[in-house]
Amino acid sequence: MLALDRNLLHRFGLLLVILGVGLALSVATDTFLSVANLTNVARQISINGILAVGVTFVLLTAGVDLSLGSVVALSGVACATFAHPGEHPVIIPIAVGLLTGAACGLVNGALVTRGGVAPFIVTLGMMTIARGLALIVSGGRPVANMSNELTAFADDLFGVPIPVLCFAAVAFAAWFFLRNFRLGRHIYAVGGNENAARAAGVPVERVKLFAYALCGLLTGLAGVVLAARITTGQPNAGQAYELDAIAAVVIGGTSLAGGVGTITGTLLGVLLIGVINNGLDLMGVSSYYQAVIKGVIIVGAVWLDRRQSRS
Amino acid sequence: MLALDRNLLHRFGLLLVILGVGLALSVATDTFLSVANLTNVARQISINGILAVGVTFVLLTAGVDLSLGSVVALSGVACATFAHPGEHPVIIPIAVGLLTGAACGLVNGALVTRGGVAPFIVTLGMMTIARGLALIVSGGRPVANMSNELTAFADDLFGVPIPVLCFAAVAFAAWFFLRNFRLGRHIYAVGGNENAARAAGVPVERVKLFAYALCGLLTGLAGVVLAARITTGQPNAGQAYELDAIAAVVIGGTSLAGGVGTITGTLLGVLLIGVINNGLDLMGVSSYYQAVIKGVIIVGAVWLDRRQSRS
Amino acid sequence: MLRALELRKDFGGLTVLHPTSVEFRPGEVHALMGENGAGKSTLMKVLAGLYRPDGGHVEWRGNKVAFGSPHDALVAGIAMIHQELMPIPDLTVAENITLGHEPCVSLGRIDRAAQLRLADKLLLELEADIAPDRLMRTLTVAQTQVVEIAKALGRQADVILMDEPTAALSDHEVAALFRAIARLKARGVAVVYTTHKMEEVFKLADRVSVLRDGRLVGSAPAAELSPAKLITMMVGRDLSDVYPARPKPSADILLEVDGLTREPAYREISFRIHRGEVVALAGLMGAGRTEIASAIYGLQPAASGQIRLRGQPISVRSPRDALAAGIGMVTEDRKGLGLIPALGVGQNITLTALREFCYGPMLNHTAEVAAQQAQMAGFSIKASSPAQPIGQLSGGNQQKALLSRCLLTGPELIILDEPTRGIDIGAKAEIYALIQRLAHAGKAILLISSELPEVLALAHRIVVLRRGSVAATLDATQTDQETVLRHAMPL
Amino acid sequence: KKAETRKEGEILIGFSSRDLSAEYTAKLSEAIVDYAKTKPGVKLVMVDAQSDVQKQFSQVENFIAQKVDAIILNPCELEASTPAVDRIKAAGIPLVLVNQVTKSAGDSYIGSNDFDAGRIAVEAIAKKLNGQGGVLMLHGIMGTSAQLQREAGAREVFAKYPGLRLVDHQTASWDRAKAMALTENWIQAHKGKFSAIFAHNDEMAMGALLALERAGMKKDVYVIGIDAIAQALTAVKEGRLDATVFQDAVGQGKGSVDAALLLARKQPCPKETMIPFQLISRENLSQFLK
Ligand SMILES: Nc1ncnc2c1ncn2[C@@H]1O[C@H](COP(=O)(O)OP(=O)(O)OP(=O)(O)O)[C@@H](O)[C@H]1O
Ligand SMILES: Nc1ncnc2c1ncn2[C@@H]1O[C@H](COP(=O)(O)OP(=O)(O)OP(=O)(O)O)[C@@H](O)[C@H]1O
Ligand SMILES: [Mg+2]
Ligand SMILES: [Mg+2]
Repeated sequence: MLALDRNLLHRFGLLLVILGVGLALSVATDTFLSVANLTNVARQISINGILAVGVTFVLLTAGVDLSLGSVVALSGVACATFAHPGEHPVIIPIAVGLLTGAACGLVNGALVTRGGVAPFIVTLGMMTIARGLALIVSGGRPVANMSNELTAFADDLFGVPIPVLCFAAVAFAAWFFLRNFRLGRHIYAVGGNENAARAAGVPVERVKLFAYALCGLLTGLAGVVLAARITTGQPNAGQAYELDAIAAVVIGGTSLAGGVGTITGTLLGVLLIGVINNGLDLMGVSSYYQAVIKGVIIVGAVWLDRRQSRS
Repeated sequence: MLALDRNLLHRFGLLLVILGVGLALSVATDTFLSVANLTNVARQISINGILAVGVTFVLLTAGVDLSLGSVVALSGVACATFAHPGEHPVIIPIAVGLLTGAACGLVNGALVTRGGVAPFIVTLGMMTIARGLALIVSGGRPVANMSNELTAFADDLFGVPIPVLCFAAVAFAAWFFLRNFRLGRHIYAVGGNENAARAAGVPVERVKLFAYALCGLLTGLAGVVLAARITTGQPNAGQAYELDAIAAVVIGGTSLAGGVGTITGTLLGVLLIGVINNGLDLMGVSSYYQAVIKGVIIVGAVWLDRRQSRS
Repeated sequence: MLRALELRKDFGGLTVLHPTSVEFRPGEVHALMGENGAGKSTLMKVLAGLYRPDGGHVEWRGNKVAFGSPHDALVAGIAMIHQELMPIPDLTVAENITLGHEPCVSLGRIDRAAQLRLADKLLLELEADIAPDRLMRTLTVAQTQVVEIAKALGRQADVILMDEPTAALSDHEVAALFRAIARLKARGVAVVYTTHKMEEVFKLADRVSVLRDGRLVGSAPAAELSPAKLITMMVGRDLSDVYPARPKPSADILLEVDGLTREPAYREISFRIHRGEVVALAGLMGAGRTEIASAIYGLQPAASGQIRLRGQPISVRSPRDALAAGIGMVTEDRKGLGLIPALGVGQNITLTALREFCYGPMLNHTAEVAAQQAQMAGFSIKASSPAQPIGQLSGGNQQKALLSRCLLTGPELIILDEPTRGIDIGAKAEIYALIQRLAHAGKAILLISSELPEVLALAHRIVVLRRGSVAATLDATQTDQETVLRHAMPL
Repeated sequence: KKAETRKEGEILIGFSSRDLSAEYTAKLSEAIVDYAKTKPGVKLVMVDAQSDVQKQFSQVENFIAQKVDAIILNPCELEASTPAVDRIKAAGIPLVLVNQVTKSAGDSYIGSNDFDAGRIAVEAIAKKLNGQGGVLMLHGIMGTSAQLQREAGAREVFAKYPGLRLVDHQTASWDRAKAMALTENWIQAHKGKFSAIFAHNDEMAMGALLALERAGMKKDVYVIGIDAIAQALTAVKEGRLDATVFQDAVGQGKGSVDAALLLARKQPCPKETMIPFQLISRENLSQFLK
């Protein structure tokens, strides 16, 4: 409880920016504050949100995962391949998608820990490998004809989109896990000072492997959700998704040097990016200026946040 | 001299991989070892090479620059805008291109040092801002009709392509500077242990500012070279160039944590990527498999390199 | 020459240094004394321009100055040796020493020859045998400390602030440093010196100022003080009997080390430790003490040789193995191998023994916090709360937290590598008592310390190392400093 | 066996594709490769420029170094790919451009005009709406030739029908998921103010379609894309998507291989073969489904 409060206070600047942007949008447009639109925002951030939560684990261990986008595509394609109507029960394509992601994460983790190769290189390699595999598996064409059971994964449940429920569940579980599990504490320790953690008896390699594998699993989930949403396994989907996800995490106060950061922060980062994207579209800002404004708001938000948390 | 030898020995594994790949290609194809093809390889790596040398400075200070690709586009557009035949002497568009890059770098550096915002966020912001500006300045259309004086910048001089000469000059200057100049050593110090450098009276902020500005300047140069090569300022050029450049640097042994790395290593990294790209095309490997193979070779090369340098 | 006038420093609303005024004169060694967390380092960092004061100001040669950065202070002529070691790991020793004032040929081009010469000269002055072209990361902690000293001496400053410069040094280097300080004094340099080693104060200092809880308790010429009086000023009470009596070891052998070898660091190392016994490894800097301890703890396994615990051969490939076997260690490299700086003090303390405060894989926060508070109270660790990041604590308090982390797992063999480094005299006494209590409870203790008096007073037996080989095994109660040193010196 | 070692008399053709991860280009490239396989004594090497002008330029240089007999180029850009074309011509190698022109002409051009595609699509919208109503436009990646020309074609038609209003336009970078999110946002911002969506490709049209369906608004909005990818055709068949603009990948592919062979054998070859875009809707769909 204490830690949560401290954290919200810590990220107060960011919260302020989000509220400010939200307020400006409510004034500038009639639609921003409508239930329908806020549901939209929630729906749109859910994929980036799931990825961001996953990559938070990796960043906390002072690693990085650049393969998110490609693995989203690969998992989506893998899932779609098994999702043709009447072929398998719906659990099969979902499991295939999740396991594909987890397998990629596991390979990343193994290369980082056993191979001793820098995470940047490993996951950059995985980025091109997974993209290549997605294209090979699908023959370069979208894998269509998915069963309704699977695409229903993107529908609403009691008025809330299922992707949003997934995201919420994932975020809550991750938050709970990092706070209350021994392994969660170990993740912070490994990222904070790997050698010291090892000397203190933390199984550093296993902890890192876990972080990459979990990130992969969640990336697989994002792939399945995306495939359900766009009703195809798209081999060229997810371009540059890793940048948005990592940006959200870093905006939320997680250090790329590892050991510092929270899921609450990540959620705020995801929210900021989502609100900007939605708001600029609602305002009808031209694409060219959208890019400029988005960049300025993100840098500005982080600048304000850091200024406030320093004082 | 000693440091050079030590470094080459250090990167021996990498050199071996490059030679191995080269040998395999010479056997598998008739053309790889031809003068024409090797000139091609040199020409093709020169833009990535200039970028990689520039970003080496930033990575050495434990920073990062994700805006390379967008700034290449912006500088190219800016350069092309002033390069219509008969309007200005050729030095003007070149200067405009270089200064545009340097200005972007300076803004990055200022936000990192004065603003205290993480380099990842600052340069991610610059990535979208510069792209937006490139589109705004050009109206979203390629800026064509460039003078022959400027496009001659991509021609040959005594049989060697000018971009290659530029790259060689830049690499040599950077190598000499990092080894022999005070500021060069300070860059290592800042990246190695920022607090220690500050305590020893190193003007940490100025050093970082310099690194970002220099990286920006070289990015501007890459933009000018690219514009000359493709005879247009292309607002959507340079997509993901930052990844290839950073990958080359990291393959070459520079640590993303800062303080460790050399220009020699960067050159080897650039060479490896260039040879792979050229070779896979020569062999006619299908592009889907190219992605997979490229990823495997890069990770494998770094793995071998680290294994060898550890033992 | 240099005066602090009503200097005050706050950290997050907490006043760490209350308005304090002190004066430092040329040609004088001014010792700054106080318990851990008293504010000594903070005061020095303000003087060196690393922190900006929140009140008061610094007066330099009669003028009010406000240093914006260490650079300004260095330009003015104030250099500092930091308590926290600050190597740039991938630069050479010479580059580290000349950092920030590299000799240049022209246009900022470095004169390498002059750089090496300068480094060589400074290292020679400190009688240290370190090649200036070695990479900093290959140095031991003690060698790193020597380089830090050389770095400050090379500045030709008029004031040198030395924050526990000898914490990681053994006698030989300490003596060299003292000779260097004498030369500085003769040149009219003002030296401000912080240490927790009592005897150094009386050997060196002309004046002593004592801080307690961020307040200046008093300032007096060293000649007017006695150790007892000084301790009372620092601690606020008497401290008799620093060294408690040694309990008698049992006949039970706990640890046997047989023929441990890892060239070139050490070879054919054999010794044994009984339950209830304190065995010390003694030797000069770089003799291989840390490396042997690291081998037993699994940080850097030996190439050959056997380790037997309770008569059973054990294979220790990692600290996890060692911990599982009942071996705990407090490492010498506090920053590199000890602290997780961003985690709270409490979480640092419970890190190794975390399993004890869990239901299955889940943490029991109540039990954990209770244990954290108990440990912090037991070791009198000064922090605003268990959640305060350990990186913000004073050096001594960090050390205590790490000691507490090690003991919380209840190891039977405890390896202590320089456990009292940077610890104040009061806390030292507590740690000495603790060591003997642990021995009394039947634990075996392997102690490494560069302070020979400590070794002689605490250990039952001393294994003296010389360049990676056992030179002698001495009965601590029957020997003296000279004998130990004679065995430790290279022939 | 050496990759590009050829038998006596074998004709070696180099083909640089713009981007094999884009569905239409992949289809075109496949048609070229498959058709070349049916020709005896012909070897075709395909490379992928991944939408990068500079990479494509390098590949062209590689082909020149390999001394191929003819090059089929599917240029990335109108302006920026021109130097690559000039380089090929300077080397004296026969050149066929496919699907995209450059400032300098090749020896033969096989393709269609993207300008027409935009025009045809918006004409269809104008016809459907009787020249009255709001339209939303989804752009491809800004600054690419296809985006620029498809937009220009569309704008020409907008100028012709004053009653046809462009309510909003925005890039979704050829990407289905992005188009879907953008359309969701537009449904909020411009509810009731638009009755047609024109997407620069079918991927984005499918995204817009999904968003409209999810919002229960499809019946009020006419959606049209370009390319006639498989899924779009199915969607037209199912009555979900209203129309798409057909670009004949197989026709372009065959045409370009034939042209390359003619040129390589120094036989006369038409300077330009236009394979026009055609509108596909439910009415004429059967012609295009095999
Ligand atoms: N950056 C910081 N943030 C918060 N508190 C700090 C910070 N630096 C120091 N402190 C606090 O200031 C107090 C004084 O610390 P200081 O390092 O000056 O002690 P010291 O006298 O040098 O002790 P030691 O003998 O252990 O080195 C300590 O209680 C410490 O926790
Ligand atoms: N990282 C390293 N690289 C190369 N040599 C090393 C390294 N660490 C230690 N050594 C060498 O190993 C030997 C033993 O060092 P060790 O740290 O065990 O000494 P020590 O007796 O603990 O001394 P101290 O801790 O006082 O420096 C020394 O000769 C030292 O120079
Ligand atoms: Mg201190
Ligand atoms: Mg030691």
